[in-house]
Amino acid sequence: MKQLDFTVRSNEKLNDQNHLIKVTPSNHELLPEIFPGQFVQILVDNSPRIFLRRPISVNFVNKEKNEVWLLIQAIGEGTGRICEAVTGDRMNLLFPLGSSFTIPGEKGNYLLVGGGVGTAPLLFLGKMLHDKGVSCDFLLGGRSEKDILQRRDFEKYGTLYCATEDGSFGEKGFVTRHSLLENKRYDFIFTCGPKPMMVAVAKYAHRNGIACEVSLENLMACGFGACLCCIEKTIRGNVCACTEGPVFNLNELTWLD
Amino acid sequence: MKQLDFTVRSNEKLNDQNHLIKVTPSNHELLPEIFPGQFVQILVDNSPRIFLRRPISVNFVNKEKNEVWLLIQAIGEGTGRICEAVTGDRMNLLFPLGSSFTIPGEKGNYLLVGGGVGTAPLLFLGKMLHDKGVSCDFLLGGRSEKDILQRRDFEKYGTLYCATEDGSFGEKGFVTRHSLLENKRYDFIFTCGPKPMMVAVAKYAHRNGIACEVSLENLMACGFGACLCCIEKTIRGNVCACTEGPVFNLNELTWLD
Amino acid sequence: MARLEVQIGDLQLRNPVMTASGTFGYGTEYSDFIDLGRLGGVFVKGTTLEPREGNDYPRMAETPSGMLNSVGLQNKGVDYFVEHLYPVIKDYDTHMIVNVSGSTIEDYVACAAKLAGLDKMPAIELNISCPNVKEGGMAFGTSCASAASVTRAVREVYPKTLIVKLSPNVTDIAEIARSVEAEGADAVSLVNTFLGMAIDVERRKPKLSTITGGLSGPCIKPIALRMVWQVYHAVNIPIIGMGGITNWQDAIEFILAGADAIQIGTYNFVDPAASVKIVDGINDYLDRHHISSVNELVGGMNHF
Amino acid sequence: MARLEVQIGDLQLRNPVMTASGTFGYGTEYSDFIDLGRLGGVFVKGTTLEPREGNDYPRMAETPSGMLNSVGLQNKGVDYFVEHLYPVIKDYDTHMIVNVSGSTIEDYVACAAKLAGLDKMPAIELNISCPNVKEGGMAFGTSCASAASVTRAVREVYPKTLIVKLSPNVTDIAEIARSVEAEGADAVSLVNTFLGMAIDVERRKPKLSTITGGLSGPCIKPIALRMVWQVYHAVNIPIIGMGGITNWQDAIEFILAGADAIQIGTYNFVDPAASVKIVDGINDYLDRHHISSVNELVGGMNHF
Ligand SMILES: Cc1cc2nc3c(=O)[nH]c(=O)nc-3n(C[C@H](O)[C@H](O)[C@H](O)COP(=O)(O)OP(=O)(O)OC[C@H]3O[C@@H](n4cnc5c(N)ncnc54)[C@H](O)[C@@H]3O)c2cc1C
Ligand SMILES: Cc1cc2nc3c(=O)[nH]c(=O)nc-3n(C[C@H](O)[C@H](O)[C@H](O)COP(=O)(O)OP(=O)(O)OC[C@H]3O[C@@H](n4cnc5c(N)ncnc54)[C@H](O)[C@@H]3O)c2cc1C
Ligand SMILES: Cc1cc2nc3c(=O)[nH]c(=O)nc-3n(C[C@H](O)[C@H](O)[C@H](O)COP(=O)(O)O)c2cc1C
Ligand SMILES: Cc1cc2nc3c(=O)[nH]c(=O)nc-3n(C[C@H](O)[C@H](O)[C@H](O)COP(=O)(O)O)c2cc1C
Ligand code: FES
Ligand code: FES
Repeated sequence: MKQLDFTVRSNEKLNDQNHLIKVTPSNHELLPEIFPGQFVQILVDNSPRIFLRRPISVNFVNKEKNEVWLLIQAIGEGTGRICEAVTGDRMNLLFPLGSSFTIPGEKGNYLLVGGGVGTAPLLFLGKMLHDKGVSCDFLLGGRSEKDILQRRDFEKYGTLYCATEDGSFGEKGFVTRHSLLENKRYDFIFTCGPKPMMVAVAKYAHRNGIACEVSLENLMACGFGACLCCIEKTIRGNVCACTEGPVFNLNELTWLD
Repeated sequence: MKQLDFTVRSNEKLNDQNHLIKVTPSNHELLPEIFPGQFVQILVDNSPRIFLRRPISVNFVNKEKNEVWLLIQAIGEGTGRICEAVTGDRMNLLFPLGSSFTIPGEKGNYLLVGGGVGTAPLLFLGKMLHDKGVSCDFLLGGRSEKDILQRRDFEKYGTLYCATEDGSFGEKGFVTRHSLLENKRYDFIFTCGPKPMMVAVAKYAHRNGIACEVSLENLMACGFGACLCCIEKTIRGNVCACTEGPVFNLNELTWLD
Repeated sequence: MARLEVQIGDLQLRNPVMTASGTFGYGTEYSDFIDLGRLGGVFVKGTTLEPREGNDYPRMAETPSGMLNSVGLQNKGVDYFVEHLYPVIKDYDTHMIVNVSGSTIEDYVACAAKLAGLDKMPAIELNISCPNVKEGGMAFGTSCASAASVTRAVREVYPKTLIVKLSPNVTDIAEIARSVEAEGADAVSLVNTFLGMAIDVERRKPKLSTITGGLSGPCIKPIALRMVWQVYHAVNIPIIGMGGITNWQDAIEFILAGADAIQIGTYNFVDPAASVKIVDGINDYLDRHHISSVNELVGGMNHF
Repeated sequence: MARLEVQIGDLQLRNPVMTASGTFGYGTEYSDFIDLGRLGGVFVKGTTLEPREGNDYPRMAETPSGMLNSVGLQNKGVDYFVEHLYPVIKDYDTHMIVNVSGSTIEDYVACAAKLAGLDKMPAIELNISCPNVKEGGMAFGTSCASAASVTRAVREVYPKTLIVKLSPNVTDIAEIARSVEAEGADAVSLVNTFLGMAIDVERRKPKLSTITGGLSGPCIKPIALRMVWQVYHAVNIPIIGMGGITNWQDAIEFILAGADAIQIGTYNFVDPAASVKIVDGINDYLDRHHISSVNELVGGMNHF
């Protein structure tokens, strides 16, 4: 873990609420190894109502450019301020934090299911799987077409399937009702998104005996194991979602009890 | 008194610490009558450490342009943030607040003494005196040449005398030691600046039997008479510096007791 | 907007939004900024039997999300109030309530008795919690026995709505609330300011002339809210909640914790129109949640 | 930097800057961010006789300039500490001090006795002020009698430096401080968190699973500072001050109010390197003011 100032290289507004922000260490030092599923804690300056940092997943790491990508949905004051960043701004980060998705050695069929901005860590994960020589299916959901973000990027690393609530793109309805889940047999599922979606995915995986990892977004104060605020109930008792997670194997969680 | 959003027309950095910010009502309504010596209370957004508004004198009113000028020294976080404003920004003000300098009907010799950013309200006062057909002497002080602000503007309304601590402009030393005070006889003195300077001016005025008004910068929470935090001890007891002042006649104060 | 109406003792309030004593002058100071007629009530500056000059300057210091004050009950005394201020404010289109302060029980009683005679003054708020006076004041609010005795004494001379304002500087505020309820208080209001301090490190001096002063503003909200919730579970009389309220969300939090009405204090300095914005915000919230009367929200947290 | 040294009981601290229990894990969590050897000491997470799972999620809520927590002393128990954690942390180049918590006097005593035997553990901090456990905890810190009895009992089994951590949720903290001093506490530390609450108005539910929780951060600083100042005038043992410290200015404020040393709590989450920055800031301040030892600053406000 490190605390480091980053410089904002670009801030692209992807739709009404979501921004893709690319940052690089201000002192030009090389990024340490970062794994898909890990996150950063961003210091939010200049807000009278925000005291704590905000946890945001690593969306992508561009090694050549020494760049970290952050995909951020401006839903409250903290994310709202972060999304106001302009090129050249400083951003203080703690990183890389937390556990990562397991990249299995074996070949097989991989499905990465994301909802809303929960797709963020899946891009980097897809890239890593692709680099290992396995290509995967992405199943992404959102309210409507404009909420399916980074389509071009995902398509580089696998096959993209989508579901939108209003049917404006891909199948109509929730991802968890997508026909793909009936038609294809997977060996591994990785998922990140709203809790109800992840629970539905987890149930599907469980029912079908598929290995499944989920990425949680528990409320966090520190992000590095010091406060014990972010706990998740597991079969081993309460553990910190920021250090033992955010990525958990479904088997460890008590969701389906 | 009003609460109104203003739009920043311009923000000019006059030296390392001081900014001249020109604002106009965002809804284009005409400014009410504002008198020299009155002030505004500026809402400071986006600072986690600032809760209360910041009181700033009206530096000038440009009626044709429906513009208020604010001359602000960035000494702490609040003024620092205000000085970051860029053209087009909104600024919420309570205004006009407080008492004003008395513009006497009579002719006579007027001296306006200001130190540092305390010169702010004197420009507007000089203009008003000039409009009444009396021209006045300005005696402005600062650490060095670059701290004597708005010289061109002052010169429009009277004769400018200066003192700098390092002697880089005008006489060397404090304004209160300026030769002008020995050489010319005044009927009215108006002053604003650091307390020690104002006390020295007050003593001079008292010693020489000259009518004198001073403008105070007491700590304020509300600025409009509701909190009773800004009190000044007067011969009538504790009074609010924000409603009965900031401009007081020296005779009312207990400074020289 | 009938559904915003609330009842505190004999007072029928237009809505639950009032303004806190010492932060709203005599209402007059705000009449350029808002229509006072939109408020449930206005609590005027702490009034004492004799005139008081208050404490020396400096009297305030800004703190993270709040401020310290040590005004110290500067006011011209109850007689001046009756003769000069009452005639001006009595016709305002809202309830004007005097905050009564003192150093001895006799002071409180004498002051309350003088106010009892004023036709258009339907209530007083007994300030047994001011941290900014050397004697009395807060001391009355920090033990059950003294809180009870001052309430009992005032109750005897004051037949109209009697609101007792509690100090948060105590181990168990619920116990104090119960003791004033037992003596016939019609309602309690809470909280007054927390005793706090700030030091200018470069000059190595306290920032307030009195060393310590009263802390108010958003910083105290979580503690104030907890106290309202505790008192709600301890008494049956109405509760007026306050402490750091800046917007309608804060106001709803207090109501859900158990407050029948609320007061806006320090935030009036930042936004003199905050109180009326909060009235509108509560109204919209009720609409959105299909709640027919604000009274239904009082203490109305969902089970979990 | 000899002039930064301070003495707390038998402890000789390199400097007055320590980190607060429950906010700094076992030090290990911060070793990537700072050199622990630069700190005066580290207070590790509250440790109880038996392992505890702590409270349910959610355990935290952000508030204006602060946060609420209801962790509830989650820890693996003192035996686990002795066997698995102590061996790891005992060689850190700073004082590692265990914060001892419990629900009964017997718990405290048994826990303290087990820690007394550890060579490299020169001190314990007795947490009689945790608001986040159902029984005991804070209750011990809110009356003189119970504060005294738990201190007395632990004093009998614990010969090394005994620091008692006080609750701010009391009417008169100076009185509690005096009562633990009388029972042989070597130092007091204050303050623990304030009992507070926050409500999610849209869901109409408390934000914490436990309804109320402990408030910490800059919001509490003015009250904590006042309490340190009051305790400074009440006892002769050293004081460790805390509550909302974020920078060297805050630290100097506490020292001027009477603290011999300070702890940084919640702000470590925001800036894990805050503590070492504060060490440097205090050093610079002493230089600038030509003060030869930090001890000269303790309670050193100028007269006015
Ligand atoms: C490990 C992790 C990875 C995340 N990755 C992303 C990401 O890549 N992109 C993205 O847009 N969002 C991500 N989030 C969620 C993001 O942290 C929250 O949306 C953000 O903290 C909300 O802050 P706010 O001030 O904008 O909103 P607030 O007004 O504070 O709250 C809005 C909502 O966000 C929740 N929230 C507030 N603080 C936190 C917190 N510290 N942790 C979690 N939720 C919180 C609140 O409960 C509330 O429901 C992630 C969260 C976690 C824990
Ligand atoms: C009636 C009046 C008119 C003023 N006119 C001007 C002006 O035209 N231009 C200008 O640059 N400054 C003016 N000031 C001073 C200005 O208000 C302060 O410099 C400003 O409030 C400091 O805020 P800060 O956050 O930048 O600094 P802080 O970090 O808050 O404080 C820096 C210094 O400013 C003092 N200060 C802080 N708050 C206030 C306050 N509310 N009132 C007065 N002093 C305070 C502090 O005691 C400290 O010494 C005026 C003050 C008053 C009362
Ligand atoms: C400047 C100031 C003066 C106050 N004067 C009084 C007073 O005279 N009587 C009183 O009962 N409370 C007084 N209070 C306390 C407020 O009425 C209120 O209880 C407290 O500020 C908490 O609410 P807030 O956080 O919304 O300000 C005063 C508060 C401030 C800030
Ligand atoms: C998440 C969290 C956990 C805490 N756990 C403990 C604890 O186990 N024992 C204890 O004595 N204090 C505990 N505290 C209180 C702190 O040690 C400290 O007293 C308090 O937070 C005030 O300081 P601060 O404002 O600098 O955080 C905890 C505080 C927080 C925020
Ligand atoms: S967020 Fe602090 S331990 Fe996980
Ligand atoms: S600043 Fe509030 S009364 Fe003057």
